[in-house]
Amino acid sequence: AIPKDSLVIAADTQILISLDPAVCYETFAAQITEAGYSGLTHIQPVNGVLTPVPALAESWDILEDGTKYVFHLRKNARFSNGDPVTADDVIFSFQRLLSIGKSPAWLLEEIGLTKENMNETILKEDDMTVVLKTKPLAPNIILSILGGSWGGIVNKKVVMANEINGDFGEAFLQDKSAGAGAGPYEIVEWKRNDHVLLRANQYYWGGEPAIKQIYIKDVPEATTQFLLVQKGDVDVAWRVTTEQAAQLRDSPQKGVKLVTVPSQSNEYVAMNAQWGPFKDERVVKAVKYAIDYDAIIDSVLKGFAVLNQNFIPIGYFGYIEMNPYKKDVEKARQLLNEAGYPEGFEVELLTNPTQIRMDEAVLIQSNLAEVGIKAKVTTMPASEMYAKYRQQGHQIILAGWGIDYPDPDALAKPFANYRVKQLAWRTMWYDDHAADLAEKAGLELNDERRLELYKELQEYWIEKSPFALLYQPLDFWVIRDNLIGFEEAAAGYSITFDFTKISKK
Amino acid sequence: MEAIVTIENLRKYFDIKKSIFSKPRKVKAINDISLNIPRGSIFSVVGESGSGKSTLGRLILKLIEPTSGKICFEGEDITDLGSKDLIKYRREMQIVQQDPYNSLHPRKLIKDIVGEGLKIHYKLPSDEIYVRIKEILERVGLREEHMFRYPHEFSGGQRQRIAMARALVLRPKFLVLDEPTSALDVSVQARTLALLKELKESLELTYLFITHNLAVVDYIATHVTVMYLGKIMELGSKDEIFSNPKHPYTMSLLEAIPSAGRGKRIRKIPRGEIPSPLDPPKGCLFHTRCVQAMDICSKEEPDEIEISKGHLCRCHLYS
Amino acid sequence: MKLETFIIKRLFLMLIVLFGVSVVVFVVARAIPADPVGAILGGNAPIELVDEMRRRLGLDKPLFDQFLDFMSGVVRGDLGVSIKSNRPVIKDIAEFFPATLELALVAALISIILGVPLGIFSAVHRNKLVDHFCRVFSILGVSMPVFWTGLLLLILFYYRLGWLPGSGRVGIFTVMPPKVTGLLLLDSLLAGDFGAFKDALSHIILPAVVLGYSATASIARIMRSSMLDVLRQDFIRTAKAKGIGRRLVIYRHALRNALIPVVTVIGLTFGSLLEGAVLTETIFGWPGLGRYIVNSLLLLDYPAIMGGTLFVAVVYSLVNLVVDIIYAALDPRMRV
Amino acid sequence: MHNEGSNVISRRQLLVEDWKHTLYLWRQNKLAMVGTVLVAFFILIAIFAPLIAPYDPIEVDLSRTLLPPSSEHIFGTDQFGRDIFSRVVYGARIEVGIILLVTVISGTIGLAVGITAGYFGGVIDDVLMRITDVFLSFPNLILAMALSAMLGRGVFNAIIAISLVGWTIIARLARAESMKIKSLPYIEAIRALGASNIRILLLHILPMCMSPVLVQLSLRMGSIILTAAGLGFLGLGAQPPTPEWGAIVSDGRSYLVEQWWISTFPGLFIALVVLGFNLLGDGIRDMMDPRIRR
Amino acid sequence: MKRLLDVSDLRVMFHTYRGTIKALNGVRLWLNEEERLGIVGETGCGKSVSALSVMRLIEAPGEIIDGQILFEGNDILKLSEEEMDRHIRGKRMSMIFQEPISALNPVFKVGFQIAEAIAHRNDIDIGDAYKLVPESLEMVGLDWKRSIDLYPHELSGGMAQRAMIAMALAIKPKLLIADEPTSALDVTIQAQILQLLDELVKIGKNAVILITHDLGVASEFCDRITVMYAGNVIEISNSEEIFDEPLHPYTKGLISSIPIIGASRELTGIPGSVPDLVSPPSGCRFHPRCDFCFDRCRMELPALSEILPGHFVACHLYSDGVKEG
Ligand SMILES: Nc1ncnc2c1ncn2[C@@H]1O[C@H](COP(=O)(O)OP(=O)(O)OP(=O)(O)O)[C@@H](O)[C@H]1O
Ligand SMILES: Nc1ncnc2c1ncn2[C@@H]1O[C@H](COP(=O)(O)OP(=O)(O)OP(=O)(O)O)[C@@H](O)[C@H]1O
Ligand SMILES: [Mg+2]
Ligand SMILES: [Mg+2]
Ligand code: NI
Repeated sequence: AIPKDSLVIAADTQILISLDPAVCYETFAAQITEAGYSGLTHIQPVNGVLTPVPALAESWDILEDGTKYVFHLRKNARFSNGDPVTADDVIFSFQRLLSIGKSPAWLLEEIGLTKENMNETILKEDDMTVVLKTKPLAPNIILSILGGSWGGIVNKKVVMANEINGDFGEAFLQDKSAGAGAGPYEIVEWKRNDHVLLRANQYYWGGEPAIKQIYIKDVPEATTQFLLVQKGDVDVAWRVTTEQAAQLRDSPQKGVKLVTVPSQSNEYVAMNAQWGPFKDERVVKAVKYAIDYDAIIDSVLKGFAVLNQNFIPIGYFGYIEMNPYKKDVEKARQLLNEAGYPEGFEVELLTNPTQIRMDEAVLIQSNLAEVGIKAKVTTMPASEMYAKYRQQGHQIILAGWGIDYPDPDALAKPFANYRVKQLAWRTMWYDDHAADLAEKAGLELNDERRLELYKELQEYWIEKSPFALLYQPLDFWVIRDNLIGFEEAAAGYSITFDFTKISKK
Repeated sequence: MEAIVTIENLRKYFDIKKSIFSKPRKVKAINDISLNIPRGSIFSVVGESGSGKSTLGRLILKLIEPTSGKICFEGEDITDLGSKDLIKYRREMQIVQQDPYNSLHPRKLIKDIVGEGLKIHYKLPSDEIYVRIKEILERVGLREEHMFRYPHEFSGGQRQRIAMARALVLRPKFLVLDEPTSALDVSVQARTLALLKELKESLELTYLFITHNLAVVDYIATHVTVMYLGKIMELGSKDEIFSNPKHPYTMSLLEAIPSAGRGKRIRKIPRGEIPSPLDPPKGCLFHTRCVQAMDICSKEEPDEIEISKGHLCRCHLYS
Repeated sequence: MKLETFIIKRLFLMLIVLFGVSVVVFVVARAIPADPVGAILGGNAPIELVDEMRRRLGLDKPLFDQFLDFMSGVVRGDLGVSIKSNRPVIKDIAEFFPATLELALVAALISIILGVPLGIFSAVHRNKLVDHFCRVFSILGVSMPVFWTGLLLLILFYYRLGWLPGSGRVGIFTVMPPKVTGLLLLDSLLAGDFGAFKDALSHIILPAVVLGYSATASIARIMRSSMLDVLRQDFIRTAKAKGIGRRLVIYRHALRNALIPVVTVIGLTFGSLLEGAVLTETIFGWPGLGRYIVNSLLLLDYPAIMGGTLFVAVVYSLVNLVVDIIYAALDPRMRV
Repeated sequence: MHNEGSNVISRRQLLVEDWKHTLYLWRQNKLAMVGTVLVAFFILIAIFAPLIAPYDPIEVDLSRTLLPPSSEHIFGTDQFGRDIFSRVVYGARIEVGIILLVTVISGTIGLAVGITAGYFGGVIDDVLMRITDVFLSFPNLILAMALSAMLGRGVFNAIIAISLVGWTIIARLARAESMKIKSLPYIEAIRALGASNIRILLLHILPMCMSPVLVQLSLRMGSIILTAAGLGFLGLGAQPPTPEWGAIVSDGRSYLVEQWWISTFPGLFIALVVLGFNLLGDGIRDMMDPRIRR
Repeated sequence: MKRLLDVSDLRVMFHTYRGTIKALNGVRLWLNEEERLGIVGETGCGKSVSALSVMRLIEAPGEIIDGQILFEGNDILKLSEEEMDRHIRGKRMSMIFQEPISALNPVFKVGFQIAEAIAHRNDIDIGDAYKLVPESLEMVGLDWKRSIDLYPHELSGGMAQRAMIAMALAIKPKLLIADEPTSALDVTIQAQILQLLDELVKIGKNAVILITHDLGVASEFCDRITVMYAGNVIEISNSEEIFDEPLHPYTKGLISSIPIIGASRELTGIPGSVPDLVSPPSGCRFHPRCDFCFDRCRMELPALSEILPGHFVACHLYSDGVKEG
């Protein structure tokens, strides 16, 4: 049996690349990294809205029209080896992130800190005070970005002592934190394709967590995870399939329970706006009317999703409920007729071979068939699919978007602003109006006006864009029923996961 | 008599590898052999297993490339001809192989086996081919209906006839017979030998007759060559060799023939085993087994000595 | 000695083959119309970042140069650095290979333990009911999709019966003795830690059975036919004429001869166990090389693909070299 | 001697004899019979799929999802309400396609490489066999994955990839066979008749290598279907909603505990067909054993 | 002289797809102690099957249908397999086969294979039996120090046959069966081996059955010769008489087929070929090839009867005693 102060999680750890906050970028890896490293701020659900709250920075001042941030560090903050957290560590951490320049680095660049200007923009006022000089962005953007896993502060002394060939300790921190992090846990070891082991940090500024040891066991196959948690060999099955979750929801079992929280990611269909029939907006709209959104939620996701056709997730600043589309074969056919495709056309539907996407593809395929569009499903590994997508080589793609930081800006830019060369650009929706609106909203410091701008953008977007947002998924876990606080810990999932909230009966 | 085939200083060395671990070594299967095969003769080659008889036959037909030496057919040097140039000689020289059970393609009808040569060499209408096959089969004592059967339906003797038909359908002048009867029962052997004799006369053939059975040689041959480990030990006309054998090896071969009906007797049999062709003895190749061996035999290799006209012998006893 | 020259020659041939493998894998991997950088950076990464990373990894260089870089690394024993993990590929392989090797060895053992007697049985009772049974039993092993049998067995032996653990190489709370060979069964025995040994053994049983059973048929089949072959040989009649009895004729005279071709098949099978482990590894959470290579391929992590493939090819060649040596040990005709 | 009858008759007799022999051997070999029946069954299903299948294999009907086996849906339905039985029946067509493709591709490449290497020997043999070794020592699944990625997605591309990997064994077999045959006297006799190498290779050696190769191919059918299924498990197989068996099994695995029918029936079908091919292949091999047949 | 072996009415069949091969059709053979019997005949006439039947080594698809094999007075067809192994095979009977190299197990050393036979014969373990191996090897003229550790493939044909002989004789059998022991060997080696075998059986006082297709070999080696044709024994006589005075037309034909050095005569052979034993000719199986065949031959199988003292023949020509012809 598993001891009371230990937590065993079964998860597919194949996606882990590095547990170094300067490198790690994927959701699951970020959760582990966040357990090992505290940042200046921390994201937490506050009244159901994910909000940046103080972490290593006890407080901050926003000066000079939102271009200067002064962070006051917590006095009692310590790394897991007992070293105090100082302004030097913070500066080092940010400069390190920029110097290493891996995937998350662009987020700091978003707020105006770059490798080139970092000596002028990241400054020490005193040992306990750090100053950042940023672009004039909405503070929520800046504070949210700093609260990501990449904002984790590392122990300069430890890291530099383990530097190899000027790598800023990248190799060293890849699979352990070893005293370099100030989070609630120390990352003890990551044995690839086997397990990750975390141990409580006795010096954690928020107080030592209840669970002393977290063992994340690599179980790549969902079915196996499900069996393990049912047998009680693990406390948490991190990623079971929707079918399994539904099975548990519909016929509860002793010993285990299902935890669901709204996820912060989007599942969408994007039509290449410069490809054949989709050049005509009516065709795009016809597709939007052809899709049976409810059926997807019901039969593919077994109800583990909520209808949201907007790019801003429920619970976010700027969200408005707006779900104008629902399956309407008549209307879709009419639109196609108007556009000159009464017989429909052939199109390739691209996606990657996860079970959910393939099932969605099958449904969408049959939906499209009803209005006369013959879709051929092509699945390819994500690596290939995204390569094709980035080359704008798709016709229709079925994919998802994970959110980087909890601010509407993190969605408006990719979905509406083709200039950032993100989704809008990939799917060749070169719409300047939408791009302008997205840019303007990002720079707006006043919340009310910001809200207005996003409203305008969303209304425009939902009408014009070649994206059909399918739903906002729910995340779910199967856990042993002696776990307490898992719901709270998971509440901000896909942005943040707080292991400290978990304990056991 | 004019020679139909002449070979000079012919050698054939094989590289052989016994197992995956061993270094390749050379087998001197044919080691410096010269002879003339007179037109119209039955030139027999005798010797024990591994002495190079088959290799000699295959060399003459250029089925394998000689290591060195010269082969002439009807006065023309064919040693260096490639397979294209050889085609026209293929019609003139043919072979009947040792093993009647493996010498016919098991999945082909007899008519295809026999007709293959015609198809290769002549562009003939199929009726014509049919007629020719039929003729030649009748010649060797088979019938038309046999054309539509597969080899496995025939007995050893019949197969050997099919093999002869295959060779003879091209009307060759020279035929290599590689132990044509050694796999057959005596009763069949007798009939086969008789057929060979008859065919030779009626088709004006010259045979190179390979065998290990001296009694058969006595019955059919006109000339005899005795080989041992790739060399000629003794050579001469049949009568000369049988009435006046010189080489101790020839004598022991003659001795070794069991004598049907002559009751029990004491025989002079060579001692020991045949040396491995991989490391043949120094000096005279036969000295290790020779009952009359002398000192010199183990040291020096004897030359060929002409005992009488056309009778050569390679033995120190006569130097 | 001759054995040495043989080995040297084989190693030389192996180099040629490995070079061929490198070329093929290089060409094939590059011909896949995807982009490793994009894959590793994820779907969100902006295109500039992707381009910048590609430049940094030297993936924008001409293909031939990249190949030369790779090969010169290989010659120095350096398989390059994984794009994904930014670690030397050789280090990754060293981490994952022992698990795969251990699994493949135990699976091979199981398939031999099952396959050889089944084959003998079949041959000895040719065309009897036992023969039919043995053959169908062994062929069923190759007939079922590994992931399907794997899950079924998992549900049965782990979930329903609870006899065997469900995932991983060892229990979470098992303390393993220090790493010597990386093979847990061996390491725990070396350390005399039977608790750990038992734990490791109970974990390996299911995956090894699933994997091993799938290889049983080929061994049983060749065992059967070679046994039938041998039983027809002249020397079997000699042995029978000696009056030594049926058991000795079969187990002393026939078996040893019949095993000779089986050894070759075991060698080939071992190769397929090494590489065929992917699915089993996935189902049983086995931290092995198969998953590593497949995952590298999905992410298009060129150095890892090349390194992993080359490594498997080396192991495969070495195994077959060993097999040939065993072959020679069994068959005196192969010595000399 | 008694050899009456015309050519025609004796030829027919001969064929009849041959058939009788084969039939006899086949009837002796119970498992081969079982194998034949299984394979024949499989092929019939494939041919008559539209007649046999009660429903459309790809049409989604969300009103009847996940129904357990019943008289209406004898194998039950899947998460989209598709009739599993119909999917399995139509899937047979895909598997037959797979098998034909693999046989043709890997058979042709394997035979061509094998007999050339075996017949000519020497440098040609060395070069060809090293190439074969390269493909042989390559992790097969990896190569298949890579090739199928290179060729583009889809079952058939995956199968082409598998065949491009799978010819090696055929090549080795054909090589061994042609090496054995080329040194037999009858080939030398044909050479003595003046036949060219090409003629010997195509007319005389190739037919003799065919049968062991066919046996091998029939034995490999199974592993090919399974490799395809494995690719499906890794997400590289058939494109949805193609009812490829391996893909159905793999998709159904998360229902294995509760809705066992989704992956169990196609899984059983895979097992039966693979078993059938193996038994048949073993049987053919036994029947063609020259020691038995002569 | 004591009767060692008496085979009567032996019938053996092989069940094949073509039908049942009636390989032996009531064979009668006998042998006294220390006697040498030759069995000759064309290929497929049942020589080996007779020998194997005596050793009880006929295996599926073959079957001994009927008959009696009295060995030292006991019918060995009534013994169980275990009893055969315990008392007869490798104890009182042994056998030498045609192809010596393939008759030895390629993966065991010669010494071991001989020791195994000795061990079984004397019910001792192989270690002890090894001590007796050198003696056996010396006996057949092999250098035991060298050859005891050789594998069969390292031997030449002659040496391997010597080793086989050593193995067969090491158990000091009452009955030695040699099935074409020399036909795979070279002519000079053949002669050596026959001479050796001759000496050894004289010393060992074994009874021998020598199977050969070579009448010459048989007549030199044996006291008595049995001629077989298509599963029947057709003539038995002592070895001089059979050449000088063959009775059966088949035997005559056989003799006239043998080329003899110096005897410049035409070889006539026997027309036709051996019958298919699935559907053998009715009556005398030789009748389709026989020049003297008459009606009765087609109807009735002639019985083996003693026409002259010690000279048995199965032919209707002699139903009324010996006629000249
Ligand atoms: N293709 C070959 N490769 C290697 N060695 C060969 C080859 N052919 C023949 N030899 C060797 O050459 C020697 C002579 O062989 P050859 O077949 O000519 O003998 P032979 O006199 O015909 O014997 P036999 O009576 O057994 O047919 C033998 O030692 C044999 O092993
Ligand atoms: N295992 C077997 N299966 C089928 N038929 C057999 C078998 N063994 C022998 N026969 C048949 O029995 C008959 C007698 O065979 P046997 O081996 O005794 O002949 P043989 O006189 O020894 O001939 P050879 O001189 O060729 O050795 C033959 O017709 C043969 O076809
Ligand atoms: Mg020869
Ligand atoms: Mg015999
Ligand atoms: Ni955080």
